[in-house]
Amino acid sequence: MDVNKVKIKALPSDDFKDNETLQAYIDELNATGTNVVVGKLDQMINWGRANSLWPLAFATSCCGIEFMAAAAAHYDLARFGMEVVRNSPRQADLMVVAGTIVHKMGPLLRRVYDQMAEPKYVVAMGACAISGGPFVNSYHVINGADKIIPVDVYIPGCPPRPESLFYGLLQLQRKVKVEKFFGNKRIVRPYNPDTLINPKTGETVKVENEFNK
Amino acid sequence: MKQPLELTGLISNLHTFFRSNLTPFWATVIEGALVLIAVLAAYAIIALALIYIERKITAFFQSRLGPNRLGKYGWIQSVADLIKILIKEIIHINKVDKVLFYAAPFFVIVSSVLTFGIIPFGQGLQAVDFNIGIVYILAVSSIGIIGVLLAGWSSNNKYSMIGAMRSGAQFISYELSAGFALMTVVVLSGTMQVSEIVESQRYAWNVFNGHIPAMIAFVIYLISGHAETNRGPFDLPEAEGELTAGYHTEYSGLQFGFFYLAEYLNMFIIAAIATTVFLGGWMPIQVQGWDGFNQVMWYIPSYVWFFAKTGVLIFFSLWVRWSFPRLRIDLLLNLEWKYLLPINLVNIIVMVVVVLLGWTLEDLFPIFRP
Amino acid sequence: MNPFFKYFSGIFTALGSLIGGLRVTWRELWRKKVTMQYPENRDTLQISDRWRSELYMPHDENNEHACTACGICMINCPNGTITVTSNMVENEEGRKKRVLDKHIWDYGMCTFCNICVITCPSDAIFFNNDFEGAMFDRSKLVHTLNKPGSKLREKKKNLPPTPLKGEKGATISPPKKQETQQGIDDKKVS
Amino acid sequence: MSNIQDIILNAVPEALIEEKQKLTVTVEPKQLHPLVKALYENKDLPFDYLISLIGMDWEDKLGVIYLFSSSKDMSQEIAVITATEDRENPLLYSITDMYEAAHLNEREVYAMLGIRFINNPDMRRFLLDGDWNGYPLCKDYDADPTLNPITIANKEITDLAPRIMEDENGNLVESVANIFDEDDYIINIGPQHPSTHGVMHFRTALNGEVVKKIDVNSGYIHRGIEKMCETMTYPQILHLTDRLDYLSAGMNRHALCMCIEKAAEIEVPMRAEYIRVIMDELNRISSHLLAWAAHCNDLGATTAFVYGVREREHVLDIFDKTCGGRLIINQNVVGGVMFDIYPDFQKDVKAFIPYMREKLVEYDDFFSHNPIALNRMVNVGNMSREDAITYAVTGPAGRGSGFSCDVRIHKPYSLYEKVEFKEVIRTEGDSYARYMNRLDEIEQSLHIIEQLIDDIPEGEILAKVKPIIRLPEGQYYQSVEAGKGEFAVFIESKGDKFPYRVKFRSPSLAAVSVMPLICKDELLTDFIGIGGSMDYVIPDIDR
Repeated sequence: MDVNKVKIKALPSDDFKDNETLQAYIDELNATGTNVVVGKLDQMINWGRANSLWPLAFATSCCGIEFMAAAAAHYDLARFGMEVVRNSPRQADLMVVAGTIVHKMGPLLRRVYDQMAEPKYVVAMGACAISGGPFVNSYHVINGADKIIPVDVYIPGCPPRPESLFYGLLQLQRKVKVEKFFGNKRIVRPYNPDTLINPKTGETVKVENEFNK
Repeated sequence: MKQPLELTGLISNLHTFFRSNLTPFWATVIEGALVLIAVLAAYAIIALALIYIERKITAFFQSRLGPNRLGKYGWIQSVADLIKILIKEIIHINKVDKVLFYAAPFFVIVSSVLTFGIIPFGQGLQAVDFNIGIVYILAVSSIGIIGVLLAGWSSNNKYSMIGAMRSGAQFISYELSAGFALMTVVVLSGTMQVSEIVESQRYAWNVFNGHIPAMIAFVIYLISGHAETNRGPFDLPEAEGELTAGYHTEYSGLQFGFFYLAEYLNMFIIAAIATTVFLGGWMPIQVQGWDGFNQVMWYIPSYVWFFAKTGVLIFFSLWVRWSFPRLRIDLLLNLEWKYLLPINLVNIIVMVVVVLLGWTLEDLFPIFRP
Repeated sequence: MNPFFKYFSGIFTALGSLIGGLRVTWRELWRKKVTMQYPENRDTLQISDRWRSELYMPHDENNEHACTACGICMINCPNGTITVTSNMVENEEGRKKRVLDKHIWDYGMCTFCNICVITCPSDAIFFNNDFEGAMFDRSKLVHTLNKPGSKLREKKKNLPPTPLKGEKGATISPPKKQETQQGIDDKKVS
Repeated sequence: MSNIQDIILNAVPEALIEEKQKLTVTVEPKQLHPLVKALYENKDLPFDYLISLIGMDWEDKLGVIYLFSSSKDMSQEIAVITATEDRENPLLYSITDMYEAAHLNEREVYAMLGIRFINNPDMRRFLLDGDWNGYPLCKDYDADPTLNPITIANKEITDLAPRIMEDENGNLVESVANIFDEDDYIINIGPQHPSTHGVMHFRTALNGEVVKKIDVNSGYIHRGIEKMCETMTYPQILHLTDRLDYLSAGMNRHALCMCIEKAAEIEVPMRAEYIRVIMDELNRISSHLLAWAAHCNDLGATTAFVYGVREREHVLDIFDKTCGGRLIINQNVVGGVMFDIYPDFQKDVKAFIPYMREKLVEYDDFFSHNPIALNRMVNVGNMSREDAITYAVTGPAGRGSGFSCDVRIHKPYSLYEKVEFKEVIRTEGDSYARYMNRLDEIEQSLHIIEQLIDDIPEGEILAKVKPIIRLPEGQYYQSVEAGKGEFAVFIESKGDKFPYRVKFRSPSLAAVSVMPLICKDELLTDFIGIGGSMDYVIPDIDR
């Protein structure tokens, strides 16, 4: 499958950035190969999934306000079918990490992510969630949400304007649309090794909570 | 009267076809299966349509556009939601009360399907028609609350628990008002059978026939109906602000889908019952003696009448929902016990008096008598 | 006041103000909607000229830029978003001169405080308003601003129109789409 | 002032009194409590309002600077300094018996500097986890990431509050108290919860649906801004203030700029002052609009939320065109403003004013008189004037309780002396008063903008500023009226290009600290509504 076959309404795929990464992702998925019938079913399922991404706003700071602005009248997240903001992680498909993640919040971010049902996606919105942003040198800030959970799309900005957020969500839709429900699963990227290895002892930190016992 | 678009002919043809070609047992089985399929299909389609309509109308009230990227005006948006939710993972949670946890969504959905069965969608389009139809409605619709309570109790989650307890208090209170409001109509039309209630409203809808007390009963039924189904501004059990998602916080995937569907369907059911008992159901607008006019009205099939009237009520419900803030639990109970219930009790007596003294529209003006 | 009368007047004032609320939403139902439809409106979308999205280094037709690799932007950046690497190159007269090797800017870390643009002594870097920056890969957000093979502009001739630079308050022509697109292709840093 | 000096010397004869930017009194730890008590009980001018409590590390000493003011005359301020030389086990005396606002502040100082306060009944660390290694604001803090590794393991929250109390004989007794009763039904509102306006963690003990007790647990967005400031030059610090209370970004930055300008004696051009004030007021409008919207949303009126944000977009558009930012506007810099106004600025603002007035009327129709809303706001979350003062609640919330605390009036800065506007005060002290205050303040802000918008003078927008700013040695204070209340900046400089210590007074911290009091015995639902009416921004608290 070619990346140009992934259609998004009103935005031709040539105008999208970062087509190479998506193409590499498709190739990786295609490595196992599937037959045509399943492919069609996959397309239908992906169409459903991509257009019904119910977000969970993990909003910690400024970016959360821009997320709210995006959901309000001027920008209207509802046009993408995404206005059904679920506050319960169990019912959400997409976690929008909007804001700084600090040491104290880290375990909770991970826990909320673990509570979500598959298929689940994560969008890192804003500089803080991508890399720690303005607070990258601070003692209490985790430099990027991807140290704790896998991130599918990075939306830069501080905070990104709602159009930027929409562009990021469209990118995510493209990613959802190339995945396979039958045959092989979506590729879950490994967690950043920093978090899973205790820097003191060199051992892997075992996450213990009531959800994975 | 000519009724070219009605389905009554088709149904009776099918009925005679099965009866003449099969043994009575198999005829009943097949007819039953067909009715079940038809009801479930209608259930699913109406739910999808309602989800779309609600999202769109909500958006318009909020000066937004709502879903508009899937199909023209986004009309297949809820199909995408359906596909997504069907294959979404169902999380199995360790520390829940397993049996109750898995049973709860079924209670909710079964309750609303059963109530759905008694709604007369049009002439002859009614799955069951008891002679105690109103009692059936009241009985069956209260099964849903068991589902909500079980969901809240079994989830082992404090938010769910509070949501469920609120729901219980709310439902029990408003069930009284809803019941009394319907009883007011029973007093007026003298029957509990749904088809007869519709038939009795041929020339004067109940809401006009019983004038003042009927109108009060109508308003009270709408209020308490929405309170019963946990629709805004009475959506305390799932008050997003404080309880994240209320009683269904721990449900995911299709189980959550059941709650979600049932919520929308309950809104429809309340509107449909209100239409049936107060607004003449599927009966077209008719005036005694104006045969030409009546004929024209009958050309519009009865199910269109039904859905049009129901649609108006649903629109009104959405309008209210998106205009008002949420009530607090004590205000909610105040409203019921201090206002609705006393008014309702007085109202039913007034209705009895009106009927006994022959002050209904039908009695006063023979032109409205069927 | 008579409690009986109060009970009923309470009901009616409440009903009156409820209807007031309903009227507001009813009017809103028929008003024109304010929603701006991105991405359908991409061709007509007006983003403010001053909106800061991507840092870029203007290059002229000879593939020359104005950056002298002085590193002031790097020093002034509050969180180390900018890294300027330079080489010492001997010119014809035998004097050693600092030449820009790579001007690396991290889109995913920038706070858009505009200090680098304001303090740049040679007006070499500016922000554009191309807000479409979401990527699948974190490393794609790290941009090298100078194009491969580009070099320092010798004299201050044929300057491209100076975009807005803080205190000058001038209006700018927004950077051409083509230019940024090209820029992106070059901004691959592994 | 001499009168105050007498009172001070009467209470503590050894006190060292200096006339700096503020009247500064330095005392030994043991004499602090008597001194503060004397100031607090002063009849004519009681210093009953604790503006901020600043933990300090002077390397040889660990100490605290208290900044007091009077509710009778806000322009009177006094700074009290006390310090201990014991770095191993620093102990100071608590003033929580007089100032409720000191509770959380003292806990914060403990977390940041390790100073424990005798007689504070709850000496858990605020903002940081109990097992955090080291005290970040100490100058010898070891920032080695291996000491405090990132973890994803869940942590148990302890309910045990250690404390050091002084008994009648003056002996110090360490003990541990339990915050909650054994069989309390505790539900967690937060940290990730739709109605906490961020990541605040209220542990709420319920009695049925009635709130019995609230324990405020914060720090889920503690980013260590104050520590970061110590390694940054002054222009670099500016961008951090925007991210404290991001809804009043411009006003916060204005405070810091003024503080630096005052210290470095930089004269700001008139044009810049006009632009600053207009932008501040627009910012206030956007902040109050969002507060209104979020409050309505908390009460369950989603549509009102959308309306509020819709109007706010008009302000954001003006910001966007002026300074290229919507929320974080990056406008003020030391010596002036970064961007001049764009050509249509005045036209846009003048179009916005009547539009906003029209919408205010619509809000009134839509929500302010709705019986459900009234029932949920009137007489709910009552806060008396005394409570507001002792908890140091300022802004629309404080003024809703009759506490006249508008910094623009009492300590006028920039152009606020020249413009005419009313301080909106209500005395009911309930949610509805706070709600109405915000709407009225929007009207006042429009009025201020109206007066300024037509006569923005021509000229420079930026004064000549040295490329490297060094502040002379000393302590500098500056307050502004931000969207949520009094926002104050404190800078201590040692003459370097980096500040020695920067402290931001967060108005939201006071608003949160009063929550346990005003939510007690209210329903859980109202707890959310009261939170909305207090309008706190969590990153402002956590810094």
